[in-house]
Amino acid sequence: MTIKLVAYGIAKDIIGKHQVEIQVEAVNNIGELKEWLCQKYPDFQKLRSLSLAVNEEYQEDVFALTAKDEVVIIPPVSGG
Amino acid sequence: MTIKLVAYGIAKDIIGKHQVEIQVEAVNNIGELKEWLCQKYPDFQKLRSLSLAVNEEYQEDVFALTAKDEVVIIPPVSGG
Amino acid sequence: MLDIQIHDSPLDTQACIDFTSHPNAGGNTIFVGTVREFTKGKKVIRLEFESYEPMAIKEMTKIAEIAQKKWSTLAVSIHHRVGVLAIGEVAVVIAVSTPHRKAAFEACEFMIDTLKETVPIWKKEIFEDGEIWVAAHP
Amino acid sequence: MLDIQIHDSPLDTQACIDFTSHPNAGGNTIFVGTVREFTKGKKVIRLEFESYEPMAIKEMTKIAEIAQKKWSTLAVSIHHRVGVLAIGEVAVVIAVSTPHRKAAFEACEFMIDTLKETVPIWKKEIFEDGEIWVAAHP
Repeated sequence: MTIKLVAYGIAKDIIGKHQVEIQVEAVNNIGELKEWLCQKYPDFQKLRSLSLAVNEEYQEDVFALTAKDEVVIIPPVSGG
Repeated sequence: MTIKLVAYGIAKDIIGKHQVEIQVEAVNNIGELKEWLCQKYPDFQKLRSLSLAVNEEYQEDVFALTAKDEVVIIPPVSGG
Repeated sequence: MLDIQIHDSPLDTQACIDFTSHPNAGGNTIFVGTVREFTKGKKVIRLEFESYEPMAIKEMTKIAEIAQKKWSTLAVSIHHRVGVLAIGEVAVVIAVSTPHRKAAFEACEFMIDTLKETVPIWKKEIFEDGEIWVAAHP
Repeated sequence: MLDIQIHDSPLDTQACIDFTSHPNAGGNTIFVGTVREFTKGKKVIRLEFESYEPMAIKEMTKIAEIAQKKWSTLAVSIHHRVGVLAIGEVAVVIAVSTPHRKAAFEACEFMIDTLKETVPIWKKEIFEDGEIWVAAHP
């Protein structure tokens, strides 16, 4: 399925752009997408944490993905 | 001896003026002056607390008074 | 760095914040105490604060120095208002900066708590039908 | 009452204080986070804050709502800066008023602590010889 990824902060540097469409197979939920990302871009494995958001909310690993989802990559935050 | 009293807040209302000179006998320290005040002006007994200051510092009951001292009556504070 | 003041005109909160801004500060915490409209359900018309000024400055300085020692504060500003205050006016501002954020909260809370216990300043609440020196009686 | 904003221009601390002023407030506590000149001994030239804005607003609102529930806050104002900041500029202001003073300190500290953990805002420190996304790596 096709998933739209949006990246901020260091995630944008790792992926090389702010938005990208990816073509994935055997990626059905957030947990599997995280694994896919860490394999495709090993630099994600070096981060302190990696979260994914859909619908402007953090989502757990079991959250099921559908082709229409826009997934936002949230590297460790550092506001304040 | 003669002692100069200065009163603030409700202490001023109790004594009736901001400053007064009193003539006392058998009052040698802060503790004895507190007792004297509470007898002369029983309304002091009704306060939540009563402190006396000399040289812009709170003084303990044992602090010895001399005729030159200006004693400031500090009723319960309520700043802030 | 300490900035301890008593004013009979409106306080300038921003001045306190500016004073305590510091290049090494991890945080700047400010407490602003304003004058309440109701006390125990009774409507307050206005308030009067009176201070024994030289000793009040001395006691506030002591509080700031204790905070400096205990929480390694970089800068402390304490401004207290005296005179007649309308409802909603600011009575006190305490600003503090510390290298680490948590210490700024602790130091700021310590200073307002202690100020209310030790600094010779008195508040009189004036109601429509009378007036009272706050906290004078048990 | 909540006032949650993200700005790419300088923050107005006084506006946050004014928003949270409340006739029933026993205290108004404010945290101001400024941008530091040195980090681990290295001189920072400037900083850039980037946010995933709609979610950042949502997360900040959640934090304010939790504080409202837990500490009965009367009003909360959270303003966060994004874009390029010079050293000494204000990155975040959190102001809160509560009926009782102690709660204002607790709520304010909770909000800045939680904001730094959950709100999707990222800080990049730019040095003379490079740049770093703060806290990205262990």
